[in-house]
Amino acid sequence: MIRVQREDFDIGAELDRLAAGNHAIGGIASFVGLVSDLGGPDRVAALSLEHYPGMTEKKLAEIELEAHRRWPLTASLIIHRYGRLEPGERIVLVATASPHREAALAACHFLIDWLKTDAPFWKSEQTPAGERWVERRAEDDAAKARWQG
Amino acid sequence: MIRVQREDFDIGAELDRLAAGNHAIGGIASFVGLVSDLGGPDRVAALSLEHYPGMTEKKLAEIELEAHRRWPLTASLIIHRYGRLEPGERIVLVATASPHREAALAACHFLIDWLKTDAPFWKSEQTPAGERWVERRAEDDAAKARWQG
Amino acid sequence: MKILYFAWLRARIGCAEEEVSLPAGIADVGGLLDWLSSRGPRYAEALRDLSVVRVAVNQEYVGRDHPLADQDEVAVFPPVTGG
Amino acid sequence: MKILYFAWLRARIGCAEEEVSLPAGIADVGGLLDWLSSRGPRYAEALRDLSVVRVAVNQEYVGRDHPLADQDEVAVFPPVTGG
Repeated sequence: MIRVQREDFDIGAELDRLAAGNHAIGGIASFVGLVSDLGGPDRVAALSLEHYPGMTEKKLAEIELEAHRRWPLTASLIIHRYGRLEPGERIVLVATASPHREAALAACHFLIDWLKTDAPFWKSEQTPAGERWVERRAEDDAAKARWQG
Repeated sequence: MIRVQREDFDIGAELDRLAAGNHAIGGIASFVGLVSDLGGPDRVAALSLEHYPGMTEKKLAEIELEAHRRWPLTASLIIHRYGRLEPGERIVLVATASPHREAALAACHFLIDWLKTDAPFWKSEQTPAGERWVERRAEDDAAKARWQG
Repeated sequence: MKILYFAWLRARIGCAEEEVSLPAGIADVGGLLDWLSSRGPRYAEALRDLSVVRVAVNQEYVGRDHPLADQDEVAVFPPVTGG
Repeated sequence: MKILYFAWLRARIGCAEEEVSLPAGIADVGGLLDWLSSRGPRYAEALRDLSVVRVAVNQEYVGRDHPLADQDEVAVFPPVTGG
């Protein structure tokens, strides 16, 4: 399931819902991305998340479908927020449920790696020096490449 | 942090506590193991989890320490339950928080893989044919071996 | 043709969305980007380094040689940074 | 010496914990397992296949050649299946 929203989410409730009533599930893997502020001259007062409505949902659905094609998943969930977020706030939740631990863990890792390179979201940071657009990190492309070929 | 307990736990509250007040955290990875029942002739009515008090806590602390030695983790948590558990109930929670997504994901995967082979817990299943001790799976040893040498 | 701009491309061009008629002779994405650059200093500046410009047509990532039609929805943006 | 049994080893032997005096001549874990097997049919049956028997001494996994002292806490159990 895909959700793109301004509002926060409740991880415990989301994971409970993912497994509810399905006793074939042996494990749930999840990843939550948070707004971080490392302090110092790069202090981040807030993050602003912009996205491309329509294409975002389409890409997230494709990524989720690909995960289900690769691993035996019972259920999966991607929630991604947009708008203004402060340090410590949740940005994204990716969760996967499977009868098998390995499948849940690998698929969760895959989902967040692909989301980072394929979902049309952009972050700008509010810093003491003004607004700063976050740049794409080469590690993110490398992380995705690991799942290819 | 390590907890070995009979009681259930609240995933959302545990993850919130893990990150509370630390704005250097960029991501939290977690894995929850559930009692599964695949139905059919192997129907599992309940699971009974036995452990070796003292050695359990010692081994879990060693595993946690090893994860912190390998990855830059801000915080980590292992909760493992014992006693009688029914299908759908939570058995174990492993969670890792780090400034870096990759570190959190890899360390979480590592912790559950090592816990499976090193922590002195034993499961027996209550089935229509009586009590059945769960056998060690070769995949679990293979999963651990991946993190070695 | 609808053209959408996101992130710092939107900020530098000073426009989130515009309707343009595809000029005669512009057949693909590469041609469109060249034409956009010629529309004024803000466009020229925003599109100066095309190595950091991505394009989606009808919500699919495409390369510079992707053909264009007048009904297309074209989005121009920097590499994504979500997650 | 305190000996603890877990899981199906505990169930088959019918004992969770016992105090024994290490007999003269038993110097390591392998020797202790052989001696335990000789203590009666339940022990012999439980310890028949030693490939599925693990041993911890003072809460550390050890091999069959690990030396034993009379103050040791020895635990005998099948491969672990938690998580």
